[in-house]
Amino acid sequence: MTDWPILSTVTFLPTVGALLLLLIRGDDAAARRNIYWISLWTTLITFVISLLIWRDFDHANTGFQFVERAGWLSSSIGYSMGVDGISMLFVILTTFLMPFCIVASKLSVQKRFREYMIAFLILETLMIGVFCATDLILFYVFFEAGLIPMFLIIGIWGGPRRVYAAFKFFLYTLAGSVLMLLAIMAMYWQAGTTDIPTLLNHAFPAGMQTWLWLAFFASFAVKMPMWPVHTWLPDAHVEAPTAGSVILAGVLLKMGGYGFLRFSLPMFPLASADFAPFIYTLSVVAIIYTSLVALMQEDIKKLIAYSSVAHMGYVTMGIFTMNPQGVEGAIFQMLSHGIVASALFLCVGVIYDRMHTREISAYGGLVNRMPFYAVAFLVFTMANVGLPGTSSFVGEFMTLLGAFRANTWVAFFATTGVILSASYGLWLYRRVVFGPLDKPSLKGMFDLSRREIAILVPLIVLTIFFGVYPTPVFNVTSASVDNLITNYQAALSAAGKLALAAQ
Amino acid sequence: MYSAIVFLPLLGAILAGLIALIGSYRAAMVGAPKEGTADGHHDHAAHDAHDHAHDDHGHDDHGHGHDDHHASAPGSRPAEIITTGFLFISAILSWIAFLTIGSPEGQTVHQKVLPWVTSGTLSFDWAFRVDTLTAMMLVVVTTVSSLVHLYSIGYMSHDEHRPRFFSYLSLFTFAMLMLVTSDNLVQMFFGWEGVGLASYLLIGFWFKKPSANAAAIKAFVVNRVGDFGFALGIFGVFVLFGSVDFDTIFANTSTVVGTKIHFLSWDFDALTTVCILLFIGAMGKSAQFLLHTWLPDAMEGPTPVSALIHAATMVTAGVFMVARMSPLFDLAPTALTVVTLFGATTAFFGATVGLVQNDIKRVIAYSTCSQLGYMFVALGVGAFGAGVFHLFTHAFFKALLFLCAGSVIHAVSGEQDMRLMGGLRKKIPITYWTMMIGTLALTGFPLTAGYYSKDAIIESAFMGDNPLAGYAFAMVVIAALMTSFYSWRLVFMTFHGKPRASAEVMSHVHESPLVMTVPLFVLSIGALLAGAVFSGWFIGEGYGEFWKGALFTNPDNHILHEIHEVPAWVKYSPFVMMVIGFLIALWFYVLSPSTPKRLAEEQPILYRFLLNKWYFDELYNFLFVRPAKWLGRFLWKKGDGWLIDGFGPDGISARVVDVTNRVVRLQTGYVYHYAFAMLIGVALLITWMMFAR
Amino acid sequence: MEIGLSHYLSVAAVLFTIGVFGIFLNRKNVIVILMSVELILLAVNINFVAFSSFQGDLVGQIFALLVLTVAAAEAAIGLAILVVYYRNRGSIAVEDINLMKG
Amino acid sequence: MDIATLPSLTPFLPELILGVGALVLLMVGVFSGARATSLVSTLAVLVIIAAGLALLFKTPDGETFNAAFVLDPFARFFKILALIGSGFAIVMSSSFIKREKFEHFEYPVLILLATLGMMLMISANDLISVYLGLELQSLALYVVAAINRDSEKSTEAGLKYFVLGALSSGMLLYGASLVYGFTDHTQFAGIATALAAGPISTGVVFGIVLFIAGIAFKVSAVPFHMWTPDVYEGAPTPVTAFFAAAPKAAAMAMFVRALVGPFGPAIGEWQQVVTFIAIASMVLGAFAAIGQTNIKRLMAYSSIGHMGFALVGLAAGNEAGVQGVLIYMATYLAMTLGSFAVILSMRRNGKMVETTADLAGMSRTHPVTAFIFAMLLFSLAGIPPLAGFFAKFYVFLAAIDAHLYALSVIGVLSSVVGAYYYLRLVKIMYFDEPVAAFEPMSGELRVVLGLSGAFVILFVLFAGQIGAVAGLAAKTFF
Amino acid sequence: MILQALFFYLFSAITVASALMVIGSRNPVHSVLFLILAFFNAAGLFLLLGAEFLAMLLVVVYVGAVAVLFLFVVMMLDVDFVELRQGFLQYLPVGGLVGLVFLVELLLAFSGWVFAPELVSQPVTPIPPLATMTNTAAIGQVLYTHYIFFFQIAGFVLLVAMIGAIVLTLRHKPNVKRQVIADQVHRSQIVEIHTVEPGKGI
Repeated sequence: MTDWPILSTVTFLPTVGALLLLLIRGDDAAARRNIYWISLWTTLITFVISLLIWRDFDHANTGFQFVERAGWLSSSIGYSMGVDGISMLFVILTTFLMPFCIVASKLSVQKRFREYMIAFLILETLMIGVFCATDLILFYVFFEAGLIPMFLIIGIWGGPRRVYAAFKFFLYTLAGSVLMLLAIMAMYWQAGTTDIPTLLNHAFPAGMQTWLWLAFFASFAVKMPMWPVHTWLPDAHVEAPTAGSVILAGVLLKMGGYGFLRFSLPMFPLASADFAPFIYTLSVVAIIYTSLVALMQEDIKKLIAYSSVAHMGYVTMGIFTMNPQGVEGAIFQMLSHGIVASALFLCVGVIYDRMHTREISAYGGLVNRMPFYAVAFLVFTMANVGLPGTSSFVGEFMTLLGAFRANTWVAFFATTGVILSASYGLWLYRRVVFGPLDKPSLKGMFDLSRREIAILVPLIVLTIFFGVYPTPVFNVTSASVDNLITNYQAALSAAGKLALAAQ
Repeated sequence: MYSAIVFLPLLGAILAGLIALIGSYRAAMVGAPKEGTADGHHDHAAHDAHDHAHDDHGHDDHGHGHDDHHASAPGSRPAEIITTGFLFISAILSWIAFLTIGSPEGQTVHQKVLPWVTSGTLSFDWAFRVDTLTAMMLVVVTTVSSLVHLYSIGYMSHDEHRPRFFSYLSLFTFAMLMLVTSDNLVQMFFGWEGVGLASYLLIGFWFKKPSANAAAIKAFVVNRVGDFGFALGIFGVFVLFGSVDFDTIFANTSTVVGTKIHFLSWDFDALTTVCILLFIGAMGKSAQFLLHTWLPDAMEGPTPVSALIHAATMVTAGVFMVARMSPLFDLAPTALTVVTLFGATTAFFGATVGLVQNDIKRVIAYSTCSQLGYMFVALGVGAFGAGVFHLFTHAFFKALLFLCAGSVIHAVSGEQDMRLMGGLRKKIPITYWTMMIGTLALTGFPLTAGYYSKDAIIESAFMGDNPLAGYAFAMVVIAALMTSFYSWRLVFMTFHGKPRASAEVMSHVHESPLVMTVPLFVLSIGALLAGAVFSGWFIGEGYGEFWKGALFTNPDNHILHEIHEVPAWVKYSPFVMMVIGFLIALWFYVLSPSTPKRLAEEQPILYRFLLNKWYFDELYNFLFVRPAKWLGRFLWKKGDGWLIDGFGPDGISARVVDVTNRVVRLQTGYVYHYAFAMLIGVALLITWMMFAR
Repeated sequence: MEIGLSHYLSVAAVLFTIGVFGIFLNRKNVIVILMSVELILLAVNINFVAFSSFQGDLVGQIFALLVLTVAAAEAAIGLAILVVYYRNRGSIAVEDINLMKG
Repeated sequence: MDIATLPSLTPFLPELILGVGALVLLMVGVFSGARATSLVSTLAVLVIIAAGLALLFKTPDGETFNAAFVLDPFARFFKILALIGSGFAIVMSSSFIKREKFEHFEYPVLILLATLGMMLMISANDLISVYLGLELQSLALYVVAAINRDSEKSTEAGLKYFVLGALSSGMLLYGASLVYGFTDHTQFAGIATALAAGPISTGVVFGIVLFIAGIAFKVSAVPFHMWTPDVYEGAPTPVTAFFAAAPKAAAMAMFVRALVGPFGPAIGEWQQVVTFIAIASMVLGAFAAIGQTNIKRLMAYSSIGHMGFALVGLAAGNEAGVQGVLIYMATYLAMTLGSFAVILSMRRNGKMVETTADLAGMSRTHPVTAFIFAMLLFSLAGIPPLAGFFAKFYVFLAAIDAHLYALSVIGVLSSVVGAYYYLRLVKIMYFDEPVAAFEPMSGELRVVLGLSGAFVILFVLFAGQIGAVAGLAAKTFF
Repeated sequence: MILQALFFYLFSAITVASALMVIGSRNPVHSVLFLILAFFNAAGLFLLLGAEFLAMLLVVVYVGAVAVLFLFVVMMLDVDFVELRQGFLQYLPVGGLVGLVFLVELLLAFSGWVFAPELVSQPVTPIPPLATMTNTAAIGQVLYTHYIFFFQIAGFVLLVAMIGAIVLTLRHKPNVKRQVIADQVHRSQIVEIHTVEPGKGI
């Protein structure tokens, strides 16, 4: 174990990088280069340091590790950081994806390069903070603050309907979160603290749990996004620049799932049990509904966005199955989706940079000119489809297995997702990559540059690696998840006993 | 050794894949600009000059005769040699394994490779479990695969993407081997989907052809429908047994007999439910009735692919899986009845459609479909050994038939329509004779491979004690007649009679090169001898020592003994059927070629019905594809657009703007309105306080 | 008949209401509004004095005294503003005070 | 009564400095003529600084003038705010004075006198002091609103403000008279005792309601807000900046002190009223601002909304609530001053421009200003980790504690609606194509903007300390 | 008592009536005059209540100063009075209703007023009995001691009013000549003082 505040370091290092960027003057090529390298090195160093967290992580410990504490708002609302098996990997995921965003933006971002990089680095700080915070208020601050840079990223560097998308994204998510804020306050008055480890052991009254749960649900459901509050996502994805989509799909969506795991389940177990069927319903609807919608999309990014919604349906379903397979599967699915969906968006970015359109019909036969691209895209499409051997399969399989244990109807309908995902995934691939290359505009396309290869190859490797050997992930998560479930069951049975005693 | 068998093809696939990738990448990047100089987006017009080498030439189903200006990809030869070489090593090792395991003192081998998933009570590894069944499949897979590799060197010699092709082939072989060697259901599922992927890639190998792409997607998606059931089945197994390992499952089968499982609001018999779910998976992969539609379309792929995947190996995975899970199925009679029902129906259905098809590959494809039905009938009546035996023999003669068909197509410049063939007997004698052998084996000519296995199935169907055994018997016997008819029809239309192809084509017809004919010879040997040599082991006296429990474990199941006691008419019925079929074919296509046409005109409805494959594609299109598309569009435009956005964010923001406009209008600018507002406010508050207290 | 506190309060209330009325019913003349304000303050003063008298407490009268003072100041300012407004617009009609709205 | 006993003047020292300073400056102005406006402005700032220093370092807590005036931590907190608001308002107007030939030396003097009025309001411990302080402040404000006497808009603003202000102070007075009559006291302590003693009569309740109506006018809470947009738009921009900042703080201080102090025992009655006003303000502020194109008008609605949020803390009526109000007002002051610094710098071709569209593409033409302004706007919208979030956080924390759930939910949802128009400004600055640049920002505006930006952004680091100070101030009443 | 009641009704009736006329009369000049009348009668009411000093103040300050100021302004602003009356009744029903409700509620509230003995501790500043001190003297007694603070602030308020009125209305017209005493008494270079010896001349 290290004795320096590693979590804070990882969290705020990108901010330092952003401040460094402020020092660079000018807008010429040299400045651009400096900005690029500073950003890249910042994210890379952050990533490397975050790997130390993984290295030193104690798998057997179910509590929070690397804990840091400092005074902040009051004696009971402090600055406290820590990671456990549930949150740690999200930190890694965030730091891991960030360099890709930087590299992917190197050429595609034309205007206001410095501001762009600053926005991303700040965003990284905020995202890492969300997963490290062990104080509710601190969590909320990070959680919400992320809206600002993302709003700017979509709005400034986005596509033609960026304004609409940015506003929709911002206001939608904000509307969900403010209710959570009220719930946090109510929890504060109930428990006298916002310290998450303490709250995890605090038994909230059953009646209150329902309301708190709903308030948290409002926030996380939007963030996830769950059906029917998902419509901001396709718009945001379509308009966001490539790296923005990557972060959106890769990390921001995970905050919802993380929130469910961190708060809803352990803190409001009774309400969670009551609402599980509700979540199941929404999840299943999401899986089928959005998959069908994805089938008919004409915009590549929109299609992937809808598929993200469907995949998040597996996650919510898995989380609320409340068995080890479901929950661990959900975590794994989130991590895997973080890689796969990000990679898909990067793939879209590659051709968008060349053609400046995301219309599926504008493409076709890319394999003729871009074999490497076709391979990469195929791998990620297949991963998105949930082919065994890719990381998505593990998550999907386990969530479905968990769901089957919890409720066969849910599993039955959710499993139809595997058919639908294959349909839209392959249909997309066929229209973009296969077929004759007969569009004149495409004939000048070149395959991936070395930079693009450098982006995609690690993702391919990881996608397959975690599909074949997910054990490193499960090592991290299993103890915490078991602990979570044990506590959950204990809370339920305690409540059950109380109910019996009352009769 | 087992690792080598499984992973050598993977290694080959990767190497060939890299060769393919690097080669095509180099070709594609000719003249690519250095990044960083021009902001990354290229001036399209400036590079139009580079694509002269890539005119869009539609491929036909062969790589021969024309397209000669297409240069082969660099590294084609190394790729071929690597993959084929590895495959042959793998095949040899497989035979060794087969003989080792299959010998009376052979043991089931367990070999753990890597942990995969451990979560709560769920735990499974990457591991091999090689017993007789596996070993048999290893032999089938590696043998056919290595021969197909070899054959492809010749068949694909003019294709520009050979490294890719061989990479796919090896990848497929790897996945298939993973499937058969798995020691748990999930790894099996991995192989299951892996072969699906390879099949998808190979069917869509000629990616410029829209029909090939469509067929590839169709194959994958329809298979996914099966996988849907398979996956649910796995979940069910896990819930029942707490494990997905075969050993654990098989050890505990007796404990779950009669237990109920709560599935979809109802309580079902646990084993029956699970078995039916698993069988749905098998239906998808093995193209059983209702989920068969992808198989004929899969013929869009190159012919060696059809031979390897869509005849000999992948499609039999379903059979393998049911056989593998026989300890479960055997305890679930209802599930077996279902298996019988679908198997028999498929056998009949495939045969009927095969009667009228004109595409040489499609005939064989429907034949495959039908033969798979036979295998399931055997499994369904509990004759697992017979089913697996037929799988084994079928692999040889059906691969042979396909490769021969490929050879024919190769000879006639890519033509696949039998109506444009004829009279090829003299021109390509090797092909003709090997095809004859295949046909004989398929129709169950005595002492050929098919004779042993097929007759065993028909007899088991007769003796089977499940409620649908009689139906199954009737179906398979009728199917045998039709099998004979369409098989001979194929032979006669292709090789006999007058040439119907153009003179120019006929002048080019030539026998295939040695790399293609050698596999034909080898497979012919298999088609002739596999039955005679191995029937004792598979279904005969050596049964127990050979299988060593790899097939069913239920001691009450004696069907393979009972088939020796069938009445004589049953025993001779397949032979009679075969002869009748042959005679009709002979009459129709050699003696009186006008009869079929007349018959078709006299029975237009039936003819069309058969020609259009019982209208399944249309039906599914109507039932699933179009509704799904309509629903998708509806949910998108109306659901997301109108309902959710309209009443959600967009609607709310519109209402907000309405409110805003109204509120702003309150601010009239007149002092007296403001004062009045204040008065109203005060009066309101006072009134409220007055009554609230 | 005893004249009690509530009599005075009632008078004040009526005056107050009239004053308020004067402010929002008047459409034409700002000066009347200013006078209405004076009426309101007068009502307040009556209140104060009445309470003071009936409670025997001088504070009310002091308050009223100060209100008177302030009211005078207020009138001065009000009239000053009115005058500058008139200089700009040439009108003191209440309906014309409508440059800004929305 | 002992005539010989002089009241202690030490708690009164800052006010004394302001009052005397105003008189002296008036003399300076009179004798130097109109040229002296800048000089008087500078001196006025110095006077305010002096008062502030005196307040911080030289004055002990305590009551004086027969308990009509009180200085306690609460008052001290708000007085600092008021002084900051006024001081910066004068600072920010200096360049405006130079460029617009706005030469009224009375202007800084009036601001000083208004500030004096605010200080008295904040310290008022007697209904009479409340009234006098309020009137002193209001009369000065009426005048400064109309100070650009040749402008139709400015005079109209003054007139409207005056008429409605007079009406509101009439209501307040009437309420005060009822309170006096029904409790027999004008001193806060006496009122509190009287209210605590017995059942609360309808008369007192009416008195309180009318009193609240009067103060609500000063903080421009709905439905007594109608003057705000018009006056904000009509008054000269520096005056608007002044209006938006300090008087709000003073009126809010008085609001809190009156309701929590003397009327504290009647919380059951006024809580509903304040809740209603708060909800109405938040909702109206959010909705009406969306339709605005004039940025000053927009800020007016914004301030209406913000007063609603601040009143949420008051509606809670507990210690946390008061603490919330304190933090809210401090934050609001900083954000408002910063925003007006930007608005004051919106000058093109020698003329002030005021429409939101004029901000288009500001992020390109004035990146730093635009960035700080964007942060201010996000803060106004209440997005963490900026100051505005913590302000909202504290008030809603109190409201939840007081079980005002409906208020809280409506409040946060209206903050979402409100976020829209702040975002729209950000959108105009960042997403739209630039129009011509503004003239360079003057030094003092830069300072103000920089300070408020730093406050808003760095608040998160010092939130605990600021919260603690506010908590200490809030303890005054509990 | 009867007399007191009689005067009360007289004064209050006239006050209310003239108040109505203030807001109701066509001519603003009449309004001002009615305002003066209302003030006079209110002063009468004050007298009845024993507040002589305030009554006097009302007459002196209001009638003498404020009302006259109004009159002055009304005269100065040459407004066309004939037009100024339309639209008065347009909003009367609604406004009247609201006002009436308001009024009734106020009146109802007064009924709850009790001179509750338990509420009344010692008044802070009790009115001394008339025998010992007149009302004016009593006010004078406390105004400059107890309430010096208010008195001073009132002074500031008046100062603001003064400054305000001046800053708003005072205009230096450039072509109006003003007497500048300082200039007159100023000794400049132009004026030279010579000590002239008697009889010598310059």
